[in-house]
Amino acid sequence: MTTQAISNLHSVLSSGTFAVTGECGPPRGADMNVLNKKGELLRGWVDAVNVTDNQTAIVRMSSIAASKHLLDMGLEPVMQMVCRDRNRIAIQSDILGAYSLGIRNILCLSGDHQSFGSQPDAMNVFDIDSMNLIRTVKDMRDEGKDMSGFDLKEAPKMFIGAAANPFADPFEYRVLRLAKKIDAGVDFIQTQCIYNMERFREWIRLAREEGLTEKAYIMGGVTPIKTVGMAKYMKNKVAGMDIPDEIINRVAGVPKEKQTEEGLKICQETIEELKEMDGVHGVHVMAIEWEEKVADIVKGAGLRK
Amino acid sequence: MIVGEQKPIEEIKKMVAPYKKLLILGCGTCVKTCFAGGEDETAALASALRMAFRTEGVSIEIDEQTVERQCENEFIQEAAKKIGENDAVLSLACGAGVQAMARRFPKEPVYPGLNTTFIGVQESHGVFTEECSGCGNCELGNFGGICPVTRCSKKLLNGPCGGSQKGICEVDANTECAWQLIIDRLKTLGQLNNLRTYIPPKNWKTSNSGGPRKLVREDHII
Amino acid sequence: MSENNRKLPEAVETPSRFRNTIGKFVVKRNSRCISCGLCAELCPHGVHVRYENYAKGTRPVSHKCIGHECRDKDYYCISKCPQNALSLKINPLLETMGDYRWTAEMLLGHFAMAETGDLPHVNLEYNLGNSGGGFDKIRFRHPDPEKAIDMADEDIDTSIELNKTGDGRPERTISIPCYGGGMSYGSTALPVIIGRARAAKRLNTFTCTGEGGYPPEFLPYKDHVITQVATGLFGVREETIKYSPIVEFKYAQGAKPGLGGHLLGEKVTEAVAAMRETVVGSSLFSPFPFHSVYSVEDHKKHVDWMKEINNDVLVSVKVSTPTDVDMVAIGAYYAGAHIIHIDGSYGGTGAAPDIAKKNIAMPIEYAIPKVHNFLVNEGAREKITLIASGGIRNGFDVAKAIALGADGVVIGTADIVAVECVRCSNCESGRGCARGIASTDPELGYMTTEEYCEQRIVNMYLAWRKQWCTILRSLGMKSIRELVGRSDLLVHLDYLEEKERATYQPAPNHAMIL
Amino acid sequence: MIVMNPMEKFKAKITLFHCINAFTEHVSLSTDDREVKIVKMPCSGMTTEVFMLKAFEAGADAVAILVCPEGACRYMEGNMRARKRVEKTSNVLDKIGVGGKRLSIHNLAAKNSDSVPGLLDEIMSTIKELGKNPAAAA
Amino acid sequence: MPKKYHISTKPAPPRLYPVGRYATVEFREDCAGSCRECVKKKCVYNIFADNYLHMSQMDEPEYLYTCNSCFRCVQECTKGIFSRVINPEYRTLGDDYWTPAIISRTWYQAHTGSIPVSGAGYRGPFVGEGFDSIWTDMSEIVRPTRDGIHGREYINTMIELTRRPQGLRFNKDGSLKTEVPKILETPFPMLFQLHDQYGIEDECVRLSIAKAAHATGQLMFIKPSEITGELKNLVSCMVPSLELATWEKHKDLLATCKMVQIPYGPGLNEVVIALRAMNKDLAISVKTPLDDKAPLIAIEMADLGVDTVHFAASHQGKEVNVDNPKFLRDAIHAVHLALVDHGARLKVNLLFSGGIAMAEHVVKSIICGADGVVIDASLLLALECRLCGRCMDGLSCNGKLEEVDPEFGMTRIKNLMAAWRNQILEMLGAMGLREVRRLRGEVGRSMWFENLEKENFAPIFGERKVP
Repeated sequence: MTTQAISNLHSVLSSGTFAVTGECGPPRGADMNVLNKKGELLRGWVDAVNVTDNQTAIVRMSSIAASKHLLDMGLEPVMQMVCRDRNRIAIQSDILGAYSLGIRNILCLSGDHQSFGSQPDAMNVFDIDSMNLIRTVKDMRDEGKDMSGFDLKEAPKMFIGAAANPFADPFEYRVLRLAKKIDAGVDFIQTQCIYNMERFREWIRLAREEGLTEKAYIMGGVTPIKTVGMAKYMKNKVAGMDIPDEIINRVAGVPKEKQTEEGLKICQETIEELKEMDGVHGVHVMAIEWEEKVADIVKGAGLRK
Repeated sequence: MIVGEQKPIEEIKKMVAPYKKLLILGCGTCVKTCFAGGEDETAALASALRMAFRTEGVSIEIDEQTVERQCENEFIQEAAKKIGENDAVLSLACGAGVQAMARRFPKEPVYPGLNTTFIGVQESHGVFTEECSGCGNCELGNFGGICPVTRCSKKLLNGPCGGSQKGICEVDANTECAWQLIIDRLKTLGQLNNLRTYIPPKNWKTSNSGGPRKLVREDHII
Repeated sequence: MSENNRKLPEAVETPSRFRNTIGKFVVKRNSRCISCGLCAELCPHGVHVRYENYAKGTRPVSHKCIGHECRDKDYYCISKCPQNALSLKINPLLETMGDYRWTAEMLLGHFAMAETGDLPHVNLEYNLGNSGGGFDKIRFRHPDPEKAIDMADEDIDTSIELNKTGDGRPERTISIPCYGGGMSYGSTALPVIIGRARAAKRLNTFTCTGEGGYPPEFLPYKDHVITQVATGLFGVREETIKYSPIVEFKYAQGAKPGLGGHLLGEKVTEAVAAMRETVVGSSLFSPFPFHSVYSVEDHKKHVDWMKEINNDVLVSVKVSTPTDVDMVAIGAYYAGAHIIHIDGSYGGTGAAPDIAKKNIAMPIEYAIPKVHNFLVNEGAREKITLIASGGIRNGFDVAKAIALGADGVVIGTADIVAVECVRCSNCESGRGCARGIASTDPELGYMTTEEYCEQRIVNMYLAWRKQWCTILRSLGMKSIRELVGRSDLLVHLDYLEEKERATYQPAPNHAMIL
Repeated sequence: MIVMNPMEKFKAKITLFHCINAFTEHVSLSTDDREVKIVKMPCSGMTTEVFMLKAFEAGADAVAILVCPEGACRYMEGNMRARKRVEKTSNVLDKIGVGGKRLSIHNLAAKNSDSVPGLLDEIMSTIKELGKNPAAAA
Repeated sequence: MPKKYHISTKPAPPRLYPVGRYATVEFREDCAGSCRECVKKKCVYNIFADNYLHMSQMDEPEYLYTCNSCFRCVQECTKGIFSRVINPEYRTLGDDYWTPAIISRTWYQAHTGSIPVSGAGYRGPFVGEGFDSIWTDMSEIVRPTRDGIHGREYINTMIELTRRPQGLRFNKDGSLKTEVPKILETPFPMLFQLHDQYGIEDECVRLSIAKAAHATGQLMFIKPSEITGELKNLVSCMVPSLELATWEKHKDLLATCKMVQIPYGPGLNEVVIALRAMNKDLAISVKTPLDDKAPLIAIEMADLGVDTVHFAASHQGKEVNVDNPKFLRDAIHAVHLALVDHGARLKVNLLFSGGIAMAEHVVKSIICGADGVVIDASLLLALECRLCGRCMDGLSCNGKLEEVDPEFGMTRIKNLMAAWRNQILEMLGAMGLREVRRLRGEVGRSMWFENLEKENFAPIFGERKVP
């Protein structure tokens, strides 16, 4: 872990404060106002905002541009970057460009498969995978070299993040993979939405045992449940999502108009538990297209006032 | 083997419509194995095409022949006589076969009757799976003999993405997660440690990113 | 344990040389199989095989399946399969296999015996053909249970003597009452005939060169090889007579008496031509008869000639079965033969006109008692060995032939069936046998190996021997020699009242399309 | 495009592929308005796509396959194979404008040859509906 | 040495796809595809490659039934997908008597002119009815008078059809006093006739047979009404079959013939006398159904002085119009013995027709006492008839006999006759006989089932309970 803080998120995490990040999906169009609106909703409640990179393979404003807009608003972006759409040349050049624009956090992802997105006919790239991407950013930062070994004029100093999904299979491999990502140079980890707390606890325990929680900041991911329908959809249709039946039953157990409230409550309880958990350094609130609730959640969990 | 699938008959009809005499040329190797271009398929397609044109009142003569392999000169040559007698060839071979024909018979229009789908195996009766992408740089040794380049939807070489659940790939409920297979197999083989190794970015130059590939065996050239 | 039995060889499992052995039943595994391995655990007959470290269900070994017989057993795989992935049917192929004399089940039974050296465990009717007469209608009379003896197979003597004349020439005893019929180099593939010789050596019996010369490959087994001197005299040389413990004069072959041998041109390859001192590709017809033999005196001259060349040689005279076969037999005896070998009309052949095979001379079932009784009446029976052949297909036929009056038999077709002849009768056409038995084609003629032929033939005789021992025990006999001429022990179904007939196994009787 | 008048009178040609175990022809199936050509197959599973197509090419107005009852195939799965092929070939016939309905497959109860004339009547009504085989050689 | 008689042969492959005996059954979906071990490529008889050829050329998959039954595909296929089946068409060929095997063997002989030769032993039943209960004898070692296979081309198969004088008397000067009628001979003992049930009424069929008769020197029985078109040029080989009432209408025809056939019936004597008066050298054959009166008729005809009696048995070789019809074997023997007893066997020649389906039937008929036989169905088979009987129902011919080219038909019949004659030579050679005439009535040259059983089995097993 680098000693000198690279970004605001880095300094929050390194200070030992329980960090909070939010998420902001760029618009399916060139309208900046949407971004402004979302930014305003998050401002003050989060330490950094993840800007997704054509998430679920649907064409949106580029994450670099959107990050720049948030930066201009005074928010700190975590620029997500997927391997799906760019080969290694484009990836490196985009990183350099992003850095030059003042972006300091990067989240390295493989990316959702295009078959779910708006353009399933597209050719995917996957030239390098997320592991390679992490190492590439790290090498650019720490060695000042690009992948070809060329000395960069100015090295992009990025705070490097990656995703981890404790709920995907094969489980026994999940910690191993985390270790591999950390080895590759990850500074912080944001996990997939946590609903199955039991499994998460097991995962973090294994990570602790491997000493991984000492090597990188791990932020638990949460997403508030709006309705039973949404929960069921996520359970069945969204890849890598693990929502235990108890959660669904709990939401389904209350009247329809109270379901949202119940969902938020679950979310807050999760955060409270994460706060106390050894080895968890923050929370990543993914209230996708529901940014107005982030404040409530963060407030409710007693993270920010 | 190379797996292929017959093109829809409408598409074939459009391709060959301008000709009065057509030779349908089957290929007796890979595409016969996947029941797309062997003797039987050639005969069936010839019959279907004749009827298709007849229903429209179009007269076309359709001849048929099947050679052992359309990618090998000696066998291609067997078709020379019939090709000479016809205006065009509808080749029921893989793309390589079609091009080999086109190359050997410069003046003869050659059309593909199949879609070449992949390099694979017959997993069980009527089920064919892709097993190799011909990336030119085989890494199977690291992965217990299961190819992530071909069988992982994202060609991930450093472990599964977060989308794998119960051994199924996020892309398609009928696709096994290659990484699940790799991990299971490495576990059986006692080689799980392989997975800790960081696999550097793959060299795609040997794959089709490097332009058309060519393999020259100097030791075979005199 | 008698000296002769101690020489008996071991049975060694020798599976079919073809990938798929034909069975009476077919077991199929469909795609529902999840390779759980239950069937492999259950089946006591090895129909289902699970290979260590192999992840897919394998094709069932159908020929080992005993069929619906195990329906009520707790190992009935069909009903036990959790996936319902197995099905079982009678093999429809059987309908197209075999003929009236060698039914499909008889062929399969012999294949099984040749594979295992034991009697088939599948319920096959391999002792009776569908011919509707002769051996197929003859049964051993129900034995008197009082007479049955308890004796191990090893202690029962199945050997016979070939020199009963007491003329000072060697006594030659063979451990089983059978030796191999002539199959010539030219008609039959080399590995097959050498395999037969090797089997003869291990079984302590003989095989015969047939009329095709004496290939040097026979030399290591020369003490077990009979040299045939036939009308064409193909490949007969002084040294081959000298090698031989027995010389067989072939006057006629049961399948084509009066016609002489046929070897069609396609089969006369360079090697065959060299052996027979003739021209490649030209058809060889042996003359009929010996043009130097027109009387018993001429015949005696022949016999003496052989005896002169080789002082230790025994002489066998092979004749077919005309009306006067009894006269011929006694003539042979007076000319000094040790063995009179009568070859019935339904015997095997590499090539013969259909008209001859079917019509000329009488079936061996008639000829044996005819000759036996005649020799008895002439007082010569004890001095000559009577060998029968031509249509003797299985262990029971052998026993019946002996009970009718023969000392022993000569076997040809069954040996060939042991090495997986299916009697498609295309031996003579084109390149010869498609199964590599009756062919000298450079490719087809080497489809078998000597080792394979040797062991399959050995296995078959070992299985037959078990049958003989069972029969002898039930009759209270310790030696097969006691059975000779005991036709009182036999019944013929057509000569029994209906009620009594019903107590015997009925003769197979189904229409066939040939 | 050859325009067929469905009402036009013609003698229908039907080709009947049948498994030899499923059916034996006792009475002549041909009548005044139909000519039935019978092709004996060793097992219905030997009726490949080519045979069916060739029959149409040779001018059949309808092709029917008579197979043994489910589970009664001597070769275990021949009738199922035949059914699958009929499905596929029927598709092809639709695509080439001949009409997949002209091809049919029937499981005959154990050697119940008596039901065949009835089947043929049904097939005849299909032919009447669809008219002459447009792909028949002129 | 006399000139050798020889029937020239020439391969005449069938016009129609032959009715094969076996087919393989396999489902191609189960195939491993283009397997290196593919048994279809390895087939010794190459039937599968030929099948593909036919697949693109034929409407009907008849070629499926072309297997030679070696079972190698069944046993060697990598996936074991092959099985085998008997061609149902083959199964339904002919009937119990004219078995599929007889029909296909006849086709083979008409195609190649060769005698059927096969490997492995005899495949049939131990014994059968009629001719199948006779084994012929052969000469064995110590019998000096035989020719064997060599020199058998000098065996004479000629038979006479004319009556013989009962003895010869000479004038004092040594010249022959007895009047010897002109001798009519045929080169082999199978005369031709048209089948009275099978076979379409087509000139090409009659012409094929007539041409074959002409080319081989054989005689053919034919109705005058059937001598049409080109057949008119071939009357020298024809024996007109006339009716007693109307024979005189065909006097012109008789002028060119060597033999005439008339039916047995009232008024026969007068017709015979009239015919003799017209032409003393004209051989007369009297045709009558084979029934239980046959021995009496034979004696009557011998005494009447006709040359030949032609008994017509049923298509299956049995007596006709009798309750328990005897088979040819016994019927012929009965007629023969009656004549012998009557001392008249040498006066008259006996021909039998119906049920003569194989060469061995000719030999066995002669052993039983016939001089020769008349064949009909075998001639149709040579022309690719299937004996399906459709022609009797007025349906189209499965063997397309109406399309036979007479030249081709002649070749096929000649081939068949050559093959049959060669088989007769095989048997005569094996018996050590130089002349087929020597075989007539020689039951001592044969072994009959009943006798063999009595002689060899009765002493062992007692009395036979099953007839």
